[in-house]
Amino acid sequence: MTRYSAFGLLTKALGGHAGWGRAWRDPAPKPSYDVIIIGGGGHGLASAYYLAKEHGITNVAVLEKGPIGLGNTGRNTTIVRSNYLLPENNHFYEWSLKLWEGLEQDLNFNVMMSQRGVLNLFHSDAQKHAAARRGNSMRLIGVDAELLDREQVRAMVPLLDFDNARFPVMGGLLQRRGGTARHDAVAWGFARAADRLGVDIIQHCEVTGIRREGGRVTGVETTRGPIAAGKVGMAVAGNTSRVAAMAGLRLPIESHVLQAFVTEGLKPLVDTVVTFGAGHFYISQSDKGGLVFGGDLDGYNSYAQRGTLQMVEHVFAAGVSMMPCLSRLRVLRQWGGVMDMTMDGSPLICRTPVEGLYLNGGWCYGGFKATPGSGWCFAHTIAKDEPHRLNASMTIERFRDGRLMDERGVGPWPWAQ
Amino acid sequence: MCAAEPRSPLSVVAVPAHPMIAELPSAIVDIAARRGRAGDLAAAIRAEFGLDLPPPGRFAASGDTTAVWIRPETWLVMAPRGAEGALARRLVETAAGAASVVDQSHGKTRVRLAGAAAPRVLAKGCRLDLHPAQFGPGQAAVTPMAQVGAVLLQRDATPAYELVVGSSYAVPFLEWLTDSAAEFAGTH
Amino acid sequence: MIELPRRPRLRTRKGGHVDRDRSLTFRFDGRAYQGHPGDTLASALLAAGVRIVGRSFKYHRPRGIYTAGPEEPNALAGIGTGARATPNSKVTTVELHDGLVARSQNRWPSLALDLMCVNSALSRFLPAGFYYKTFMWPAAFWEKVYEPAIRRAAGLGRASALPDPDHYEACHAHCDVLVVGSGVAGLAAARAAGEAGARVILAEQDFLAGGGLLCEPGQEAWRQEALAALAALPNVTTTLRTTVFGYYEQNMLGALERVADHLPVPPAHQPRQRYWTIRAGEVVLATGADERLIAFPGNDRPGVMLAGAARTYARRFGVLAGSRAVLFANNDEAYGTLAALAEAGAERVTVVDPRPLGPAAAAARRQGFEVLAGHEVTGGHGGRGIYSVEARAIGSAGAFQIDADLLCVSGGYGPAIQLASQSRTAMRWDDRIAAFVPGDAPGQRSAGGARGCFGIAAAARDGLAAGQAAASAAGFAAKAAFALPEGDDPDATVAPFWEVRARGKSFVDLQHDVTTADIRLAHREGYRHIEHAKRYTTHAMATDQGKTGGLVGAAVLAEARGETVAVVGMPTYRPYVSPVTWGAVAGHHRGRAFAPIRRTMLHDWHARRGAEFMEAGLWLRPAFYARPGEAPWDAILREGRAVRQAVGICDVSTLGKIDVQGSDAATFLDRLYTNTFSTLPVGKARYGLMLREDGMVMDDGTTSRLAPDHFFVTTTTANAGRVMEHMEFHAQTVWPELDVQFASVTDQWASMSVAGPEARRTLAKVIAGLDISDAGLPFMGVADATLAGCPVRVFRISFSGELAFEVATPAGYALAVWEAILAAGAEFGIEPYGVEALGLLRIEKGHVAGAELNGQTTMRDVGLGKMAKKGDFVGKVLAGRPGLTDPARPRLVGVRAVDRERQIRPGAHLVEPGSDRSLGWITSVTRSVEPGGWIGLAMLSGDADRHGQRLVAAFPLMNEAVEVEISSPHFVDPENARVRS
Amino acid sequence: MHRIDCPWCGPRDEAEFAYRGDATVRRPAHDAGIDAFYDYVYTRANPRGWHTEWWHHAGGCRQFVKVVRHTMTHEIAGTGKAGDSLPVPAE
Ligand SMILES: Cc1cc2nc3c(=O)[nH]c(=O)nc-3n(C[C@H](O)[C@H](O)[C@H](O)COP(=O)(O)OP(=O)(O)OC[C@H]3O[C@@H](n4cnc5c(N)ncnc54)[C@H](O)[C@@H]3O)c2cc1C
Ligand SMILES: NC(=O)c1ccc[n+]([C@@H]2O[C@H](COP(=O)([O-])OP(=O)(O)OC[C@H]3O[C@@H](n4cnc5c(N)ncnc54)[C@H](O)[C@@H]3O)[C@@H](O)[C@H]2O)c1
Ligand SMILES: Cc1cc2nc3c(=O)[nH]c(=O)nc-3n(C[C@H](O)[C@H](O)[C@H](O)COP(=O)(O)O)c2cc1C
Ligand SMILES: [Zn+2]
Repeated sequence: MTRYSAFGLLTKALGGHAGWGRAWRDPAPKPSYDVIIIGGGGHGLASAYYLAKEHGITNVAVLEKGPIGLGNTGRNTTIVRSNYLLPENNHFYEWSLKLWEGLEQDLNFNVMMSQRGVLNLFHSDAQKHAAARRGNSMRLIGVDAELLDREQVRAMVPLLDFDNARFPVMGGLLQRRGGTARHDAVAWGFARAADRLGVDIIQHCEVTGIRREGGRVTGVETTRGPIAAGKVGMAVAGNTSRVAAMAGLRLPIESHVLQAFVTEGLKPLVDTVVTFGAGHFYISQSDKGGLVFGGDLDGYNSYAQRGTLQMVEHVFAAGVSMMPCLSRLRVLRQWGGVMDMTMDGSPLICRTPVEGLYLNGGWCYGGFKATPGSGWCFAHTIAKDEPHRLNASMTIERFRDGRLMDERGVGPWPWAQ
Repeated sequence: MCAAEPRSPLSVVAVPAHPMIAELPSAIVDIAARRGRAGDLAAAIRAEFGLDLPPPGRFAASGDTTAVWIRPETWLVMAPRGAEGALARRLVETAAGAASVVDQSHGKTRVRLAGAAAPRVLAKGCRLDLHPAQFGPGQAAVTPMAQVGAVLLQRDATPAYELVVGSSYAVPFLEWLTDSAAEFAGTH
Repeated sequence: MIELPRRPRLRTRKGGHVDRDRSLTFRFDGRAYQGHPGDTLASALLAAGVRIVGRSFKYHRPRGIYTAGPEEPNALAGIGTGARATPNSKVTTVELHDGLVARSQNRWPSLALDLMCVNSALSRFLPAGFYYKTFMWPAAFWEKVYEPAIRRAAGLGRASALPDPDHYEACHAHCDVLVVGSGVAGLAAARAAGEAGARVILAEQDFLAGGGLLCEPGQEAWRQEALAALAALPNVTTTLRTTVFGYYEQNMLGALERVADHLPVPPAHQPRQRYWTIRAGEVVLATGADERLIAFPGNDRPGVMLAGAARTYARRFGVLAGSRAVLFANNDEAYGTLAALAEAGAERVTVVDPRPLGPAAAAARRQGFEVLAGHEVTGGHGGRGIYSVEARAIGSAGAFQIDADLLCVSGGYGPAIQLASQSRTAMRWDDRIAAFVPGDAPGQRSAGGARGCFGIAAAARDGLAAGQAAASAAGFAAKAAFALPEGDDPDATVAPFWEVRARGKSFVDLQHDVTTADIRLAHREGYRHIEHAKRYTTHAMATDQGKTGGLVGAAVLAEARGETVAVVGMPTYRPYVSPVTWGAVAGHHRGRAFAPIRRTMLHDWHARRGAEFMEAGLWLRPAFYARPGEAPWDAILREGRAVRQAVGICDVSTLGKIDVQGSDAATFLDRLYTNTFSTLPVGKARYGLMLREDGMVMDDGTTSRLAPDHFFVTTTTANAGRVMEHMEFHAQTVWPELDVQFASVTDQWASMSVAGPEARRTLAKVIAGLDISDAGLPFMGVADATLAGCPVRVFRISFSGELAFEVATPAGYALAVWEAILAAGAEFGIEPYGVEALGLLRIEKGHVAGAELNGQTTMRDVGLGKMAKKGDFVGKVLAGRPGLTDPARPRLVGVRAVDRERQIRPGAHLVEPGSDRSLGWITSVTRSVEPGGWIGLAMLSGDADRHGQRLVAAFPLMNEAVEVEISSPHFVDPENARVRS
Repeated sequence: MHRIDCPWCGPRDEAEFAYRGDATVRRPAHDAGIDAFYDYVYTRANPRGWHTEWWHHAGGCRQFVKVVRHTMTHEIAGTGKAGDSLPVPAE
């Protein structure tokens, strides 16, 4: 396979670009694999990549029911950060961010990781104190964080409403190493890199059943026939409950829709990722020029990748209230994704009660940033049959045991997480 | 015996006046039938006030007393403001244990909106269909309007409406209402 | 000085829908031009001979006007100036008004000379997805060099950074039948439904009703009559300039009405635009059909235009888009352009038709047009405008030139199915017209061109039938019909013709510069699914969402895959059919009106007294009352000192208050609270704690018993709504057998806390009907009284730790009561105090509040574990989970700066000296009155064991590390003697 | 925007309601133990298909309305009062 480089581009250009081959192969499924990963989103593909790269396990298939990367990986607002409060989350996401920082070179694919900073605004003392607790907790474990006062925020994002705001901006918590990455490229880059290491990426292959014998996984049923496997990992995001149910598991998860939006393309306007603290709203600008933004969950169980006008109205109102100049811009498109919301808002990377079956899910609306770290930890968990220190607390049992990872303290209400 | 007349929440900050809009100072009381006592309550109210407690979606009036359905077996009873607590006391006596009675005279603010353009004003925040075929005199609804919870009732076909909102929301509500009605200031 | 160019010569003398008697002056790129009422900016520019209007996204190729409507991919401009500047406006939809100012976009330094067009020369190095393959070395260059360059080059228009000065409204509408589109089908449908008696809304995005009829002088009478008939029906509302942009659940559609965009500024009290939600019983989609392009080299040049657009400019706007034209079309419908151009004064029109000679072509020949059947266009020449078109006989190599200044293209028409598709109606491929056609769905039907029913007469019949069917589905019997336009239905059959294979760039997405070669590259690299190809090439992702070329791109992909377009399909259609103004959907709720402001009945008094207000949920509360020249902390300490040493008064009206009654009220509260209320005597209050079912603390507050079956519950300001809902949930769904009723009385009662050693003496002066001695009203006693002639309820409760009373009064009396107490307390030095002093007092006392009860803490964590009773209550079982009873969990402690003057801050973490390991964090701090210096509350692992220890309050965000001493959280009067004094 | 037919108030927009989750789980007896409460509070069938759920008519009559809604199509098959048992259509 051709390595990507500027030189490659030049030489291929002279041949009318006829020389480019497939970015990843399109193999037929083999009868059996050492490991099957269900779900060809970023997490599934990254898991396969790290299984091959870190653990030398290359007899691996990623089974994807449609084309890869069109689940949440292909529809998220691309924010990457590691500014978490709870140390369990914080260490994990920081590791993920470190992987992001070298991902282009590692994958030989430009995923356009752009560390333009993530700024969380606060509008009350209570929010400021919560931000301080979070920022200090980050700093204590060596993660970058800065507390900006109102004037520093103004200097950084002058477009915010400092004059007429219902909830005045008091300051913000900034993580400069945070930013955005090109969502599609992440799936494609992992797919191409995993493929190069021998992983079979099998599209249009929906898993319809999980085969078990004596409490142990033996393989999966798919729309392209049964496939045997020693170990099976699930990384199916919004469909986690459905796939887990194939193995008889009932999880602390609900599926909810989250919407996102993009404006018409614009010359550079918003230079950083900004989140509003007085309503649910966040925004960034893509390399293509569209302002990509979103807000809160619609708030009802849903498997439809679409939402309703109810949330649209909230998000738009919050947007113009935060940045009044957005008002005249036109929004081009809205879409939705299905989130596997856990009851404490934090993810699951763990073994399951079924031997040989592993779970990667519960990413809520924050799993894009986790992609490399999640794949890395999931690969470790599958390969070693035990979690890595970084994901040791991300178990199903934590709910039963009361060891919750509830970042915001909202309780077991997924629509509020 | 009271030293001061109660203040209106609308006096807390200035809201511009509008010809279609007027505050109706009222006594307002929430009565909720005790479990299994709705029939007794209805009979007692009928005997005392000469009105039938209305079913969902409606209000009933007798003289200057109005009862609006707001929740299952719960009504808002309104009358022009009289002596402090008088309406609530009268309802406690009337209900005679068949209802929980809560005085809301200060907690709720009642406003009238009247004029041909009134439905167009309300359409700027109210999600109900106020077309005469769908909503007319005698009808009432509890519904949010421009982020404020409100009780809406249509008094007559002018059309004239009455709106009851929580007093701490009265100012922002009136600000929205007068804003929405501004284009009709001359045409009410 | 406005210099006017030569009189436009491209405008016809008569016909169409422009008012030639009046002129409007506008500016484009600084130059003044004239147009007429009825013009769009596009028609006026064309009439003025302006050919290049913009530059393309990636290669910066010069581009002209390509369509006559919202499907325009090329001709985007910035409209307006200053705060009203609006980028990316399609000049084909901008209604001309006097003084309109427009600027071209995406060019530097100027439209004519755009240096970025080097991208075009380099284009072979910039194929689809090139950026994924490069810009990776050296790694640091991405953020500093490559990405900024890409960002500057990308994007189209430039947004204004100024706040939008205009107003917007969100409105709600309802109807029995919504008809979208006012072409012949929509007019017939609306009239049929309206005459049947249904309540009808007819929404049309254009500023004139009529759709395709506006290009049919022969049908003008029918159009006029239809509009008059609709206007006469009171149950029909026709709304122009209104784009229905999205189709949502249960027949709710979103629409955007451009109320004042055709005026220089919106009139007083009028919004610029209105966002409508339309809840419709039945929907008729009469959105017409979109013409599609043909991909051939140079199909993007200025002077290339869709055939229907050229016809529209000629017929509707009286503008001749070119006088030596070539029509390149594969369908009969497009032949209608010939007559339109000829009538408008074209010198010559040559037809290039890839099909063998057919009836339409033969007829055109008879009318004297040159027709090259079996031919195709292989290129267009000219940078600033076409001057010659290259064509060849299909299958032959020998191309020849046709001298031309306009190249009209038509690849056939496809129904505008965006809305139908969003509503999840099934689409089927129709080979006859080579397009996707929607089926019907419950409550929804498409009609006319939107369903592939082309031809005016046919579309009219279809519209009529749809209108009648919709009315009858909505419960209205159809009436006798009205006359419909007559005419022959043209043969709509088309053999698809997607692409001319020849050297050069053949575009399928003009705005994003996506070529057929890009699609094939995507295919070669494995991006073969339509959604992959779309994302890899950005095909159909521009502001026009591929309306003119989307299907063509899909067809090119299909060919590469060796499959049919029907199998390959189209990318998902999503809202918005046309991009929607952000501010319009926000409506009224922006700026200060983003959320309602709740004010207490003492708000104006606080303001007069100089209060600094702070947000508390939706409430505004006084933080403190600084005297002139007084620093905030001085004011806060003064207020706190007054309470500790004399008396203070605080407005606590924002606390949530719930009236709970019923014979089972006590039982109900027992089940919700961790402690017991059934044992509470009448006339007494008790502090209560409520958990979520998962065992975390949800809220706290005092509850008083007013009668055996009557309680008065208070909640924190923040949780009032949540607690009410929690009660309703349990009363309605978990224990529906209980007799309990509740009502929120937060707004009914104003309340004020009167606290301090002189509180009793102060109140005693003004209170009547109540003995407030310790015997008369003991600690936690509740009684009614009058004060200043107003009814009050007095609660002997204390948050501050001092002797205190909470005086509640019906809110309308708040001011009278407040002022009376202040007057009474004057001799004792009474001070009003705000939320900051309130915080100071409760922290000194070790009372928890929102910062400690943040949803992550259990009752044990905050030192209230003793409040758990034996019996059942919500949250009890799960609070017993091992993780929540783990002794290692952080628990409430007090912290005090060792150096009294060193500030400590909430959010600091507690660490051992020299360590980075967090043992806990500080939740609340204050400067204190009694212990003196900075104190705070914190959550700390190993709580009581650490009392007396010294730790460091680390605040690395500000590079601070302050030595603190850990203590019990009760800094003041731990024996609780004062409150009982 | 869903349109939910409140059994008391009639059809109202989603904007008037607050979603409150699965209406099929029941609070166990207080002595049922941690596992039973864990199931009640945390685990969910989370079907793709018909779902019986609570919508609190917070902006209207403040009742918990039971709604049978399809989580893929967002169709609503029926609504009822808290105590009603609603038929769930076959897939
Ligand atoms: C609107 C929106 C905004 C978001 N914003 C952010 C953000 O800014 N930052 C952030 O960090 N995160 C964000 N997220 C969350 C993030 O997108 C997800 O957490 C993350 O992409 C999940 O990745 P995944 O690989 O687990 O899931 P997916 O990409 O959804 O992949 C799962 C795959 O499993 C496949 N699958 C499902 N069932 C089966 C089956 N039975 N057989 C075979 N295959 C199956 C699916 O087709 C899918 O491709 C957002 C999400 C959305 C929807
Ligand atoms: N002149 C042309 O260029 C042309 C093009 C196509 C069809 N036709 C002819 O028109 C007739 C079909 O009539 P018809 O009524 O079906 O279509 P039409 O094209 O005449 O009318 C459709 C109307 O719907 C409006 N519309 C589309 N989407 C909308 C939206 N989302 N919101 C609001 N308005 C929207 C358009 O502005 C247009 O006025 C046939 O005779 C056909 O041959 C003419
Ligand atoms: C970060 C980001 C940027 C996007 N930018 C655009 C855009 O410029 N134009 C566009 O049409 N869609 C854009 N989209 C939306 C996609 O077209 C698509 O709607 C989304 O990925 C969901 O897929 P679906 O609509 O096919 O379900 C963007 C999506 C994301 C996640
Ligand atoms: Zn209701």
